[in-house]
Amino acid sequence: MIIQEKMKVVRQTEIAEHIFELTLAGKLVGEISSPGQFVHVRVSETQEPLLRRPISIASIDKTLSQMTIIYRAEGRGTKLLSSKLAEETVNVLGPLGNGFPVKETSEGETAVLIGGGIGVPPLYELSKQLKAKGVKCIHVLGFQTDAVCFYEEEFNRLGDTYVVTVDGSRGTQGFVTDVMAGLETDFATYYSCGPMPMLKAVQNAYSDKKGFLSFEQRMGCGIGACFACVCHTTNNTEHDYVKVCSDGPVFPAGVVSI
Amino acid sequence: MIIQEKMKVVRQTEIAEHIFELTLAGKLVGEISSPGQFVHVRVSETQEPLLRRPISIASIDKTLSQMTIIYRAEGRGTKLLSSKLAEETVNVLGPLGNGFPVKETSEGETAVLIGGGIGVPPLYELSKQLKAKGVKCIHVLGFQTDAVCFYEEEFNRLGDTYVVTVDGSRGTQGFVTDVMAGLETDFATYYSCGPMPMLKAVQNAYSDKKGFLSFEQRMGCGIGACFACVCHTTNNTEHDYVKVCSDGPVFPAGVVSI
Amino acid sequence: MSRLSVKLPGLELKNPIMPASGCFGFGKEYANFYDLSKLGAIMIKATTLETRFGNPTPRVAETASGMLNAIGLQNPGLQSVMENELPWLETFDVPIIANVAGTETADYVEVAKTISTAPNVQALELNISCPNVKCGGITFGTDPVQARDLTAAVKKVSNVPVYVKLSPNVTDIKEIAKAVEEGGADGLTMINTLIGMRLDHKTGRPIIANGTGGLSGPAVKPVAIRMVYEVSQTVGIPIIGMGGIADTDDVIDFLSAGASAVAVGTANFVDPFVCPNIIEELPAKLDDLGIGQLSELIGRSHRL
Amino acid sequence: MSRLSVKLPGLELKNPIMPASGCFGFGKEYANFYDLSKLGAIMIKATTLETRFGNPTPRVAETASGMLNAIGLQNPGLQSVMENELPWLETFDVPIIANVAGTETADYVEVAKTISTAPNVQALELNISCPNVKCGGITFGTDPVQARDLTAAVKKVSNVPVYVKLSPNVTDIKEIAKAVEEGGADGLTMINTLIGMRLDHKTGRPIIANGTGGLSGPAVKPVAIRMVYEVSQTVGIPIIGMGGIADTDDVIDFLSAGASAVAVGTANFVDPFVCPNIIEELPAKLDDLGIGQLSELIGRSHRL
Ligand SMILES: Cc1cc2nc3c(=O)[nH]c(=O)nc-3n(C[C@H](O)[C@H](O)[C@H](O)COP(=O)(O)OP(=O)(O)OC[C@H]3O[C@@H](n4cnc5c(N)ncnc54)[C@H](O)[C@@H]3O)c2cc1C
Ligand SMILES: Cc1cc2nc3c(=O)[nH]c(=O)nc-3n(C[C@H](O)[C@H](O)[C@H](O)COP(=O)(O)OP(=O)(O)OC[C@H]3O[C@@H](n4cnc5c(N)ncnc54)[C@H](O)[C@@H]3O)c2cc1C
Ligand SMILES: Cc1cc2nc3c(=O)[nH]c(=O)nc-3n(C[C@H](O)[C@H](O)[C@H](O)COP(=O)(O)O)c2cc1C
Ligand SMILES: Cc1cc2nc3c(=O)[nH]c(=O)nc-3n(C[C@H](O)[C@H](O)[C@H](O)COP(=O)(O)O)c2cc1C
Ligand code: FES
Ligand code: FES
Repeated sequence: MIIQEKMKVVRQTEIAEHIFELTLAGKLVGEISSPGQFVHVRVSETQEPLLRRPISIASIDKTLSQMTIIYRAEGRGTKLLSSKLAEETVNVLGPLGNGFPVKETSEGETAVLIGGGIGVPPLYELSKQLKAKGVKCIHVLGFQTDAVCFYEEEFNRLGDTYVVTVDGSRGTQGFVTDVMAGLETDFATYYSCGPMPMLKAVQNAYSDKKGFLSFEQRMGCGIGACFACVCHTTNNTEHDYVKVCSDGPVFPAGVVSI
Repeated sequence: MIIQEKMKVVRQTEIAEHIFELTLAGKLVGEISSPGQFVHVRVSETQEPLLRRPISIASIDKTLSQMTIIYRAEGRGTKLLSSKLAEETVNVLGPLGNGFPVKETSEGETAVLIGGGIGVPPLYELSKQLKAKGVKCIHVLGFQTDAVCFYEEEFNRLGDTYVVTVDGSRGTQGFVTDVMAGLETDFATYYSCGPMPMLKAVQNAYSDKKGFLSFEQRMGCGIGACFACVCHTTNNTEHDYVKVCSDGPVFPAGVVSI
Repeated sequence: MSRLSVKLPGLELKNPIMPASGCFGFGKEYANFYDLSKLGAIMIKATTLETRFGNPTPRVAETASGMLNAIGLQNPGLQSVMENELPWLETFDVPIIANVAGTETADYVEVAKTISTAPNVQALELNISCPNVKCGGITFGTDPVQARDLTAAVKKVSNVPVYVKLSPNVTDIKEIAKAVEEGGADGLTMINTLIGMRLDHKTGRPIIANGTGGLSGPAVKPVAIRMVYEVSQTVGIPIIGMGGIADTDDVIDFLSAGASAVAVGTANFVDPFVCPNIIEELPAKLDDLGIGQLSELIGRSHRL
Repeated sequence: MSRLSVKLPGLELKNPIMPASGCFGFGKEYANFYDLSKLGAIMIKATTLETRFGNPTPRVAETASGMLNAIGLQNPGLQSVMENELPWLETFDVPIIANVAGTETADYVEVAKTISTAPNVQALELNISCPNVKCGGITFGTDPVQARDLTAAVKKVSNVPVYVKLSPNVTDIKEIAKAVEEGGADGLTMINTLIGMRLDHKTGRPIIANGTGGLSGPAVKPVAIRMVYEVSQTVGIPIIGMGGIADTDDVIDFLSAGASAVAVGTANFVDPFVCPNIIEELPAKLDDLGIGQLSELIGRSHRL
């Protein structure tokens, strides 16, 4: 069930340049059903900034009723969010959307998880759940530059992790596809989240594989009512569409026209 | 000199129902030249609420570089201000306007200070300065009801203090003028701050005395540039006016048309 | 009769609060949050004759205390609304106001004719003010003659009272209001969105793929209040007011300005519970104001 | 030539930033905060033939991310402006744009004729868009023929180039813009305020004594940007853009939309240092954008 809750800030840390890790506590956590779901966050109680910000859930701890989100404080709203201190509350609507299907990879199989920039966070909870189930995870994480890399160690603990930076300041130089080219190919599934060009490149590179992609769109309501976040599907009828917020954000590869 | 400064919150306390006492520290305090000056306070760094709020300076401590303001958290802006905690900062523009002239009462003389509701705060610093100079102060403080009374004890320490409440729940029942009628009449000066009807009644009651009244108007700039806060003067030329923010807020009795 | 109830042409509202068209879909999503029967009415998403995909994305952009949208009237089309959306809404005890859109008079007439026969549609809202479609929409809303004629054409075929939704993007909204009253409108709804634009600071290009979008939210409330105030003193038909409503005080303001009921749009995105919360708070607010029946507030700003 | 400089009819601006008329008085108050010579120009408070007291108070009211004002053109009158205000401003190295207002053509003409002879007045801003005065003002700004004729009449007598300030309260601002261009305007300034109203929640009465007021501040920026975008592609004369500018990004947006320079109004009340702060930040912002000369930004949104 989707709920709206003033969640309590447990802690907030800047884990890389302008990248914040925010842990929130509340009963909303009990409602999260799959990795890759997101929350819609009100960054201020004032009417400016007005709209909620969609942020993926990066990890959950159901026993503590805590979840962590990781975001880049870039625009007005996320900058305000980054000033929240422990004990303050944040108005959160969620969990929203449909996440990555963990069940699509079986115990003993291998999954490749490919993330780009602020698309990396939801893959962390996904990897934890896949690993817990006995799936071998390989992570390919692309960033702009060393200063904005995060969670390399955390992912390392869960499986082989390749970091790629555009400027070569950490890991391999280039794009995620450059590393993907050298990976073993006998994996069962891939999961990916990141900017559109990356998703496109990944989908093309693995056109013969079962894959799941998480999309972004500017949102109004976040729950399927306003038609802000639609994408055309590959179904070539002009009127066929999906909503990223409520049908997605994760779709099987090939569904969304990219 | 008027400065704009992010002042640090030293402490904030609710001293009566919805009445907050906020102590701020900063070098702006060094610029304050008379009791009854005010500051223009930004209640949030967001663009809503947009405008600054004018609030009188209630007391100053130049050695600590601290000042206290007392305000009623009633509308959107003042409610937000009341949520500021120690160590946070508040963007303040000030000191603004011309306050009460302490020099208009000489050592050994008596002054009557009449305040109504949130017009009471600036009289506190005024009384402190008058007393320090050797002036005997009599205070008449009007409030709606007991729950919103504040600073009775503080004023008591500085001189005789009469509290009046509309509903009689504390002190005399009625309006400040009811108490004023019974006061000794051989005082030199009166100083008053409060709602317009009160100022009018006070000015009428003491028409033969030297007095100073502090006015309120809705403000834009607070510094004299926007012409929001004008009042007609008693000079009967249609175009004669004063600006409450920069010519006032304190005027000698009889200047402003009320 | 409850103190919150309002009687308008075709509508017996339990309370004056309804979600605005386009901000509530066809109700399904909000039904997960609360019982839709609590609402005074529901203004459903604009319905056109044919299925519409609408404009390319991005379709929304935030602005100071507001937002721009250029959805472009995406909707499943008349047939699907009649077969799927409206019957589902019948499970709730709530009147539906069907927002009718089109490109030319014939479309409007056809949609109005059919949709006004649905058992739960108790009024139409004629959308002559959508700024986000190339033809139709707002062109009807900025020319008094076209506005009057379209209203008359739709009135002729509609089974239920017709409210006309006015655009604020005009020099004199009173003129358009009088024209649609002349055309036979039973009521007005106002305001639709103001035309606006936001650019990307980096590229300098419009953020909304369509270029311009419609501005809504608290930012536009002063314009909406002014227009409701003016129009309510100019026409004899009732107004459903909207534009920036986010809380109970805003509702009081619109009623005071001269609206008989109100719609809440953008605020649903900020707080999905905004409508039921306002409905719950209203009685205490009336008590504070010393008002018995909500209707006493209507047009209070005009008096004295 | 510095990378921030802008050349416009009658004006050689060191930078594109100037305070907007009515939000900066005649400069005296802000001179306590910084050296006025830093500014690109100053648009002084509207000047009328006679002294004016303006409207009764309250004259301002806050709204979401904006404010309403109904000052009503209070000013000391032409003679006093010529004798006291303008000479004092001569002590600064900054061009003055004189905002000219009136009730009928003859007033405008007389004020324009005289004020345009002041040595530091390098352009006029013809205020045909003030929503806060009963006659004159906005009526000239909503009718293309009147707007054109007034512009022509003022042009005939003015010693300096004439910019016309447009009202956003119109169905088609392009039409008015074309009309004043035809009338001989050398440039446009836009936008003036949107007409709005705020009610007191308790009493239901308008807070502004005048009833309605002019809406300004960040709330209106999307409307202003849209209008600058449209008009700049319709006329051949330059635009000084304004409406909601509060920071350097906002300036970039207005230039991208098609303005050649900008004015900052309401934001001066929020932060008296807003103009010099923006001027200081601009070069770094251009660097971020990889732009050499500020002028390269102008109208960037139209390209591609
Ligand atoms: C399903 C989903 C999951 C996301 N998960 C994450 C995450 O885990 N970490 C993270 O850092 N970011 C994530 N994003 C992107 C994030 O929503 C935007 O970076 C953020 O909204 C920008 O807000 P701002 O206040 O920084 O920028 P502003 O420029 O102030 O934003 C203005 C408006 O535009 C919207 N907007 C701007 N950029 C984007 C964008 N890229 N996507 C959607 N809306 C945008 C904002 O939501 C807001 O409404 C996600 C987006 C989606 C759709
Ligand atoms: C010179 C001066 C000194 C003042 N000193 C004090 C003081 O010491 N303590 C105190 O509690 N109050 C004082 N006030 C009144 C105080 O400014 C208002 O109560 C406050 O601005 C209301 O803001 P809000 O956010 O509560 O209300 P909102 O309704 O959110 O205010 C909306 C807008 O209206 C303005 N406004 C509303 N009421 C008033 C008012 N009565 N006077 C001026 N502007 C108003 C606000 O400043 C704001 O711009 C003073 C006013 C002036 C002019
Ligand atoms: C995302 C969105 C979609 C809208 N779609 C429609 C629509 O289909 N038909 C219509 O008449 N108005 C539509 N509107 C306008 C609203 O119904 C309403 O008139 C406007 O948003 C002002 O109210 P608000 O400020 O409360 O949002 C839409 C508004 C938004 C924000
Ligand atoms: C208090 C106030 C007074 C104004 N007075 C004038 C004026 O005298 N002449 C004029 O042309 N515009 C006047 N304006 C309009 C501004 O110059 C400007 O066009 C408008 O406020 C939009 O810009 P902003 O959002 O930056 O304030 C005034 C605006 C305000 C807020
Ligand atoms: S954001 Fe509203 S439908 Fe997806
Ligand atoms: S508030 Fe601007 S002149 Fe007084």
